[in-house]
Amino acid sequence: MRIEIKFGGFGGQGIILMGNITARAAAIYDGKNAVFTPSYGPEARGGAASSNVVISEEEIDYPYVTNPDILVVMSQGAYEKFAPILKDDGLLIIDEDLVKLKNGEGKVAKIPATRIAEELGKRIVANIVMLGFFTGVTKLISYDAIKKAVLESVPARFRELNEEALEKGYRQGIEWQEE
Amino acid sequence: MRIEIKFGGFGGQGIILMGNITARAAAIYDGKNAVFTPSYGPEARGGAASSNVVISEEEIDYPYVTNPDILVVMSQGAYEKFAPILKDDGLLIIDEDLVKLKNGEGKVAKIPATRIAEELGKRIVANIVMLGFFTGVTKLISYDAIKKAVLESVPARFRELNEEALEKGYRQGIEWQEE
Amino acid sequence: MKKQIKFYSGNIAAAEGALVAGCRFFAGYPITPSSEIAEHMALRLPQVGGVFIQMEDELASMAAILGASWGGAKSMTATSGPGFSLMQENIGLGAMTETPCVVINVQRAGPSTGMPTLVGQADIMQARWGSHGDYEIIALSPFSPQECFDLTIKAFNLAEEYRVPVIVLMDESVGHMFEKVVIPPKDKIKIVERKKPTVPPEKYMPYKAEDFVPEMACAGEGYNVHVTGLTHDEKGYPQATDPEVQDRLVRRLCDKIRKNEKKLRDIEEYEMDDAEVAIVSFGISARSSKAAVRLARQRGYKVGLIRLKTIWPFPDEYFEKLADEIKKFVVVEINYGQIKLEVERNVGRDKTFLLPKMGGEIHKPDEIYRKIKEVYNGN
Amino acid sequence: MKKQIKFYSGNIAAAEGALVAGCRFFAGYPITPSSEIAEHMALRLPQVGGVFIQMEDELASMAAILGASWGGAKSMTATSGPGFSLMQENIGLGAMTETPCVVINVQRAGPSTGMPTLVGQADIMQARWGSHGDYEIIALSPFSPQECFDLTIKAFNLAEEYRVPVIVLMDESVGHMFEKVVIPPKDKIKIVERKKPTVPPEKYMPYKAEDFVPEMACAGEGYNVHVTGLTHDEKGYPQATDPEVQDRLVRRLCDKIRKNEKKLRDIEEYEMDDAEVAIVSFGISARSSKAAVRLARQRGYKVGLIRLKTIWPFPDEYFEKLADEIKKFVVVEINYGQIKLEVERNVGRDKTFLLPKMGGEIHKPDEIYRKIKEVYNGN
Amino acid sequence: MKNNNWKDKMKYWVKKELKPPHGKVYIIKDRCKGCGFCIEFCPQGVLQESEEFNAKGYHPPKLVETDDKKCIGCGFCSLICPEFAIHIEKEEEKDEKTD
Amino acid sequence: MKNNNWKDKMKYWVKKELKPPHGKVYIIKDRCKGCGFCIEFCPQGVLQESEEFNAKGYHPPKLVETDDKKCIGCGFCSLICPEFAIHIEKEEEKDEKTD
Amino acid sequence: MEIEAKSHPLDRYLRAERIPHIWCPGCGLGTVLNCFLHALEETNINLKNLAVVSGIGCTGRVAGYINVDSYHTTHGRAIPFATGLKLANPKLKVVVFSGDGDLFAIGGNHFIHAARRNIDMTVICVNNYNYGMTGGQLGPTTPLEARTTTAPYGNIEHPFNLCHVAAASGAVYVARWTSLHVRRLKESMKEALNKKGFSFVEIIAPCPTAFGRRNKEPTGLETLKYYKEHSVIKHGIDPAEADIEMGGDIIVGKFVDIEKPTFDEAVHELIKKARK
Amino acid sequence: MEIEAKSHPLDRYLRAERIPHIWCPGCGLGTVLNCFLHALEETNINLKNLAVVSGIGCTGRVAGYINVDSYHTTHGRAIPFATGLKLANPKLKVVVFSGDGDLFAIGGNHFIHAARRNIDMTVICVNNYNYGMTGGQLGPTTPLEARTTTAPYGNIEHPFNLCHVAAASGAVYVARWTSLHVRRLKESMKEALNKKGFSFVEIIAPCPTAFGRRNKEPTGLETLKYYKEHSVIKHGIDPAEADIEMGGDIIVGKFVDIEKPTFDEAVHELIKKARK
Ligand SMILES: Cc1ncc(C[n+]2csc(CCOP(=O)(O)OP(=O)(O)O)c2C)c(N)n1
Ligand SMILES: Cc1ncc(C[n+]2csc(CCOP(=O)(O)OP(=O)(O)O)c2C)c(N)n1
Ligand code: SF4
Ligand code: SF4
Ligand code: SF4
Ligand code: SF4
Ligand code: SF4
Ligand code: SF4
Ligand SMILES: [Mg+2]
Ligand SMILES: [Mg+2]
Repeated sequence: MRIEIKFGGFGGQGIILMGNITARAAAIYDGKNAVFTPSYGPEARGGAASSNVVISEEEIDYPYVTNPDILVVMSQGAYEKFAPILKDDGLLIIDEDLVKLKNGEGKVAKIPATRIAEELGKRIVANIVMLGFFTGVTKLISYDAIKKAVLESVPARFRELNEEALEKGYRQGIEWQEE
Repeated sequence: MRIEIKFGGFGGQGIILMGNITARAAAIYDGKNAVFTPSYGPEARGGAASSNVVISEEEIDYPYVTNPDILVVMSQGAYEKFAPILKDDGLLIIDEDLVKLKNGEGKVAKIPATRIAEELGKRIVANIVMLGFFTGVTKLISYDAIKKAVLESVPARFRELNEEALEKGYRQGIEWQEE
Repeated sequence: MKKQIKFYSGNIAAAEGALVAGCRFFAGYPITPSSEIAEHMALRLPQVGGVFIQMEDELASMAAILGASWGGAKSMTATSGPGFSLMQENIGLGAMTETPCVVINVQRAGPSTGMPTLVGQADIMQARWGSHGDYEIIALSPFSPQECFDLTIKAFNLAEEYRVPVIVLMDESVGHMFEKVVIPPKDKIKIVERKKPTVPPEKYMPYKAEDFVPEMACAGEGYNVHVTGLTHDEKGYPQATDPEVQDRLVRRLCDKIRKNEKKLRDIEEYEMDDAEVAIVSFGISARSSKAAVRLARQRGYKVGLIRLKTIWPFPDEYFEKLADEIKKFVVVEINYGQIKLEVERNVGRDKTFLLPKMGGEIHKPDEIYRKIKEVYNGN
Repeated sequence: MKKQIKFYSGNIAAAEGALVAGCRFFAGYPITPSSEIAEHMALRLPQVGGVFIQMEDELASMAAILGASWGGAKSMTATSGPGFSLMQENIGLGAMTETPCVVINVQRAGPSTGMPTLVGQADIMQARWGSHGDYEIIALSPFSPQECFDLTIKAFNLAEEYRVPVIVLMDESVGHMFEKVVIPPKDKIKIVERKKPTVPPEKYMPYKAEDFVPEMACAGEGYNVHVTGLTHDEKGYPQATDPEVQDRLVRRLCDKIRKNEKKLRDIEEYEMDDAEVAIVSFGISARSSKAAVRLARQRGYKVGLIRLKTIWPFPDEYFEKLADEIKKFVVVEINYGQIKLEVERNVGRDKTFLLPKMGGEIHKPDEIYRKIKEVYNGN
Repeated sequence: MKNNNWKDKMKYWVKKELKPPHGKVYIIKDRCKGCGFCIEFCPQGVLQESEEFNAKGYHPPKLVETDDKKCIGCGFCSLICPEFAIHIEKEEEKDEKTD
Repeated sequence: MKNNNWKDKMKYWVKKELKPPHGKVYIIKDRCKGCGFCIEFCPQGVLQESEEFNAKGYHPPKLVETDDKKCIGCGFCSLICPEFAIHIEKEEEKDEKTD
Repeated sequence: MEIEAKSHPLDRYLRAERIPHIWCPGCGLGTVLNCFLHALEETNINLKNLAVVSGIGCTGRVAGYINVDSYHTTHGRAIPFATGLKLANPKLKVVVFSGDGDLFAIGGNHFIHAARRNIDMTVICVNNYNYGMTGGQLGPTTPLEARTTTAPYGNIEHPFNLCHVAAASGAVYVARWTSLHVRRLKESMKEALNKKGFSFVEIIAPCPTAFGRRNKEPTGLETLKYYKEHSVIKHGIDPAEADIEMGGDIIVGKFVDIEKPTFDEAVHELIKKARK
Repeated sequence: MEIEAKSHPLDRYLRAERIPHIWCPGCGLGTVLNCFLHALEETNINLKNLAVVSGIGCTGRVAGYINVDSYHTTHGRAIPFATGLKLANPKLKVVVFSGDGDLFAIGGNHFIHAARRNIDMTVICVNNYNYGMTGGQLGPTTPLEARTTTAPYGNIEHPFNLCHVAAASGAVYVARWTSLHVRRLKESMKEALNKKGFSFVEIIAPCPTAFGRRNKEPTGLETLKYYKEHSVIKHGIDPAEADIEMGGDIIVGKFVDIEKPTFDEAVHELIKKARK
């Protein structure tokens, strides 16, 4: 089955990296087919950022995300921009401190990813916390795979921190699942 | 009838101007159709020069000279290069001091144009002497027409000299004709 | 005022035509065999109050004539193959920003430096496709000094009417050949001026077009126009991430030429009334072709000549219709088959024959006549 | 050594392909959406002993890779539309002097600056006709990061084999998309090296070719070669006023590609066995097209896909033959009809349908499917 | 008209003043991108980052004290702000909003 | 070999000589385009225009006197000739044609 | 208390509907534009006759924000475009506003030739040491050893000293400031605008997003602090002595201010003669 | 008696079958080529490793006459072509031989950038004040007031001072001679050939056909006489002071001779580092 995932937030949050890691984990370590496409504005200046991942057991022809099955947002702007294209029965994942839900959504999973990251001492690993959460919640990707993909994306000296961030997020994801 | 004329010599003799004047005289002052095409080498550096004129009462389609009816040459090089393409019954006009004929030619008209020009005090009007001669010999163009065309091509202060040169040549041409 | 008769080369005639059309700015860079145009403009423009500037290269020349056009002047440049290649990016900018201007390409034999002083006709496709992206230009091809004069005037008129770069595709032979040129009295020459906005600045939409072509406000006229090579909306502002804006813009840019093909069509038909075989040609090649048709007619061949004066937009419809009447088409051109591809597209490959020349010389009427015979007799 | 699996964008994959093919010189100028290629080469080339240089513009980049090729290196540049326009003159020099090199054009939406970060496929015709004069190049079009890797290697091989600039016509979508890329073991990858002269310098004729492609002696090898963009004889010397030399040279330059079309042909046929309607597409558009074919097949339409991997030389003969079997051709491309013109030339206008996009987005499979239905049902 | 007044004022600032003047600080909060230039380089240290977020998620500047007499109206903040988010009115002039 | 000899000679000329040397003048007549550079700038006035025409129609230079001892073999003519039409051999060296 | 405002006195010089601009937080470009608009305020230029021409780049977007006739051309070609504009319409005041890459990499030739000809225009170059728009590649002004996306091992190319090149090419007015020197910059811009002939103002400005963050100045503020510590004003020195090095002082000031006949004057003189 | 000869000792450096060359009687190009070949004679460069690159123009034809690997490229692009050649094959000695128009009009940008980067090559520019090949148009070095086919009323553009531009761009060796200074020119060429980095030699030379005859020097000889009277040797002066004016003195000499790391060295250094 073809699964479409969209990540959204603003520049500096590492949104592009989230898409890249997710798709790489699926493709390289889980042996599925996966395509990642970053979203480019007129120029790569600050502002809104988003990235797209398609995962499938079959060949992926059309590579873009048009109606995401899963929408992961880390800013109010991204939420407002992309929520309308989320599939009717799609899953919304948000950083609960950064996004205020507007109208009755369907399935929603929340985590204070940025706050958790700050607690870990590095605000910039919020995206990794979120990736862990996403993995736990959706089970789309094996934990092993995402972990490998995360670790090879970060400089050696930040490996431990990132692993912790990922795990924290992942555990909350599992919990959410079990709820 | 279509008449093809080729002028040949070396750079600095005013060969290009001869073609231009001849064709202009025919076209503007004699009311015929005429095309003039200069001949360009790989670059416009010294060396051989030639120019081509086609005159006709009818429309002229193909503008180049391939088999001249009349060949006017002012250098040995030009003579050797172009004599082979002169029509079988074509007319050859030469500066007799500068061109040594090789094998039995057909119709030939000779004039010591450069010597005459030197006698007039300006070697560079040799081409105009030759044009006068050409006019007298061939009667292709009216004297009036060639005179107008010559005079509008030269700076005011050289008008008289050029008129004299033209006339000298022309008279010899008429004489040649009468012989 | 009455008509004058001059003895001009094609290059001089084109320059004089430009002056008559109202050209008051020329920026160029010398290149054989077009340099006489620049030289003549350097002499003549100041006499009529215009500006001549020799730029540092052809990129600059092309950019400068676009600037001058927005400064309110009718502007032009002239070049040959290598320079034409260098102009392509800014021809694209001209098409995108809808800047009226005229580019003369006196074609020599290529590719690359090739034969600088000798004839070629191999920049035909480049004139249409040389810049990146989808766009359309107009290209005209004169076959005599007289037509160099006439079609250069027409080029300026079309540039203003359609707000598009117009290419005059001359060739070395036509450019360097001298012939009689009749200059009609001024009042007999049609001159087109660009459409100016009729609304006040607040209401003006620089890229909104009723009938394909928007009105044009130049610098200093108080309209505070923004002009960009980015995809832009009707206000002229960049909208470089909106595919709908792109769709509307690019379609209009192309369609303003494509949909007006019939109006832009300019074809001379010679002995076509009962023709079974048609020669298709243009520029200097059409002169040889005409001579060949005369020859062939004398010998009883039902042959005619279709001479393209407007090369782009290509008259697809015209050829499509003709395909029913004419048995065979022989394309005579000084290249390895360019217009031939266009003809083929319209009349079919089996009906299309090519008599190419790689450049450096023009066809002799004889060669064409032989080809006619061969094609006519069906082998 | 065994195969590796990487997760690369098309741009990175192309750069890695170049390195595997033996590219040891890259000169470029940044431009979206191709810059990652330059950036990756800047990082990687020094690691394999190659030279990266960022030049002052695209004119310089193109000239530099020609120079490097004569210096003995396999060389490459990468750009997008505006830069590609600027390279045209020196692509012509490359064709004329038969200099092996690779130019990647990651197409964005044009014309002019257009939409710098978004997809287009409108430089197809430019790739063939962008420089003045008659010449031929080879152009390949990958539709996935894997193919960016594979076809870049192939591009280098063809450049060396045919001594011609080879264009890799990517598009922004393929360039920026990340996907699995399999890097085969080294010994499984075919690498072609240029043919070197086998005779001593006195006997060497640098532009004499037995079989279309002459042997190539580079600088410092003792052959004292003269290389010129002027029309030249077999010795390599300028003969810029001899139409016969021109004829021989230009015919060979063109025919070495044209006459090898069949060898150069590279087409993927998908579901074509019993197809009545064929989609013709390439690059990213072919991915949407493939999805559409799947959709249509599920609903019983006998539709197939012809995906062009080699775009130039165009497979005329292939289409001409197919025209007897296939009822209708639908060309799906992100431009206003370019490959469509080529298809039309071969199969006829009545059989050719176009589903264009002006750029900034790719076709949705749905749209294509609707077009298939429409064409299939005959309106 | 208003704008012209403002223009005159600008010219006025350029002149050297004898007694320390005062300035009134205007801020267009939603334009601010939080670069901190105005805060860092105000010669009087008049400005500081506010806690509030603007629509873009940045903290626009605010006055350090509610008493804004410390601002000498030098206009530096107004000149350096990359976002046209801050401007000044001289106190001596009669109070007049610029918008 | 011959060429190498010639090369050695060139190097030798560059050195300052103590006693005035002599030079032998070689002219390739048909290469000359009659620019007159060698004639005008020969420090010894050794050369003059000949009356004869060469194949191209120019007058190549010749020595002023049949006695060519006036030439000091300075090599200036050989360096300035645009046509590679003139070159020099030093007299002291054993006479050896260069072609 | 600060007063909340909705608009800015300079808004009338801006295409206000296009604000906020695209530039990053901490980018120097907004400051430079701000100074330019202030300079316009304070000169007597009739805005109707002002035309701004830009090439492509972050700086190149300036043309799109100023509410006058403005032209956003192709990369590197702002100057020849502006040359045509000015020569076709001599009453225009023409300002070229563009980046170091646009004006001195791809556009370098046009710059030196326009300076040579002394075309009457003002060229304002924002030098942020790199190509901001395309994501931070090496540029002709990138200091030695600096890191960029295309110089991952550190830059090995000697950079241009733009003011020196301008002076050697023939510019009649040459000045350099940083984007911290807002007052002097504004004054310099006024001088340049009032100067007849080819005037050139270089502004060293932060590009935190593409350059700063790879070179230990991740915010514009840090870069401005660097300017504060390292700028040295030296009016009138030979610009040859104002090279810029990583970690070194930045010499700023007005280096050239001379008189020379302009091309524009000469050409209109010539026309007068030819028409007689 | 003069001795009639059939060949010339330098013939082995020439593609002798292509002599006579295309240049006009009295043209300075033959002299410059002659000096260059003499310079080659006197240096120890292995001809196998010498490559000569030209652009388009009369001067550009030089590449076609020297019997080494030689490249006649497109107009203006000799320098970037040579850059690729040199970087791909570091053992080559690369010489660019071209005209003032080719190197400084259309090719100006490449010149200043190669000088800036200090690419290891020798650039020899024959400055004949105009475009000879295309028939005598204005060039970037045409003196003010001179007449050319595109300046029929006299030139109004300030010319470049090529040596000044070269120095400002970063060249490590800069010298100027006329084609009359054959000995000094030859020595200068030798110095330039032996110099590591971007070296530049400008030669003022007559073009009687296209320039001289429109400017009262209808023969090369007359131009050479002018040089004789008006050349002033000033080694080591600031090239800024060596402007050229119609009818004025021509300042010649060696102006710059400095040391600076070359791009080539740096890039191969970098490769070594990266490979570790
Ligand atoms: C012909 C061409 N080549 C390359 C580009 C891509 N490009 C756009 S802006 C730019 C560089 C901008 O640098 P700079 O002028 O310094 O401006 P900045 O963004 O730093 O202000 C480049 C290379 C282009 N648009 N056109
Ligand atoms: C792109 C391009 N533009 C123009 C030309 C025409 N062209 C050939 S040589 C030349 C100028 C030569 O001048 P210069 O370099 O000074 O050489 P010279 O002939 O004076 O030695 C020009 C403009 C060309 N070949 N290519
Ligand atoms: S005007 Fe001057 S003192 Fe007042 S806040 Fe601004 S910078 Fe500070
Ligand atoms: S300078 Fe402007 S953008 Fe920066 S913090 Fe102050 S108000 Fe905000
Ligand atoms: S070598 Fe010297 S002295 Fe002898 S002829 Fe030549 S220039 Fe005169
Ligand atoms: S310098 Fe050479 S070409 Fe000139 S006159 Fe002397 S021998 Fe003849
Ligand atoms: S990338 Fe750099 S120059 Fe461009 S807007 Fe951002 S900070 Fe400014
Ligand atoms: S035109 Fe001038 S530069 Fe060219 S060969 Fe003749 S004299 Fe020399
Ligand atoms: Mg920059
Ligand atoms: Mg020159």
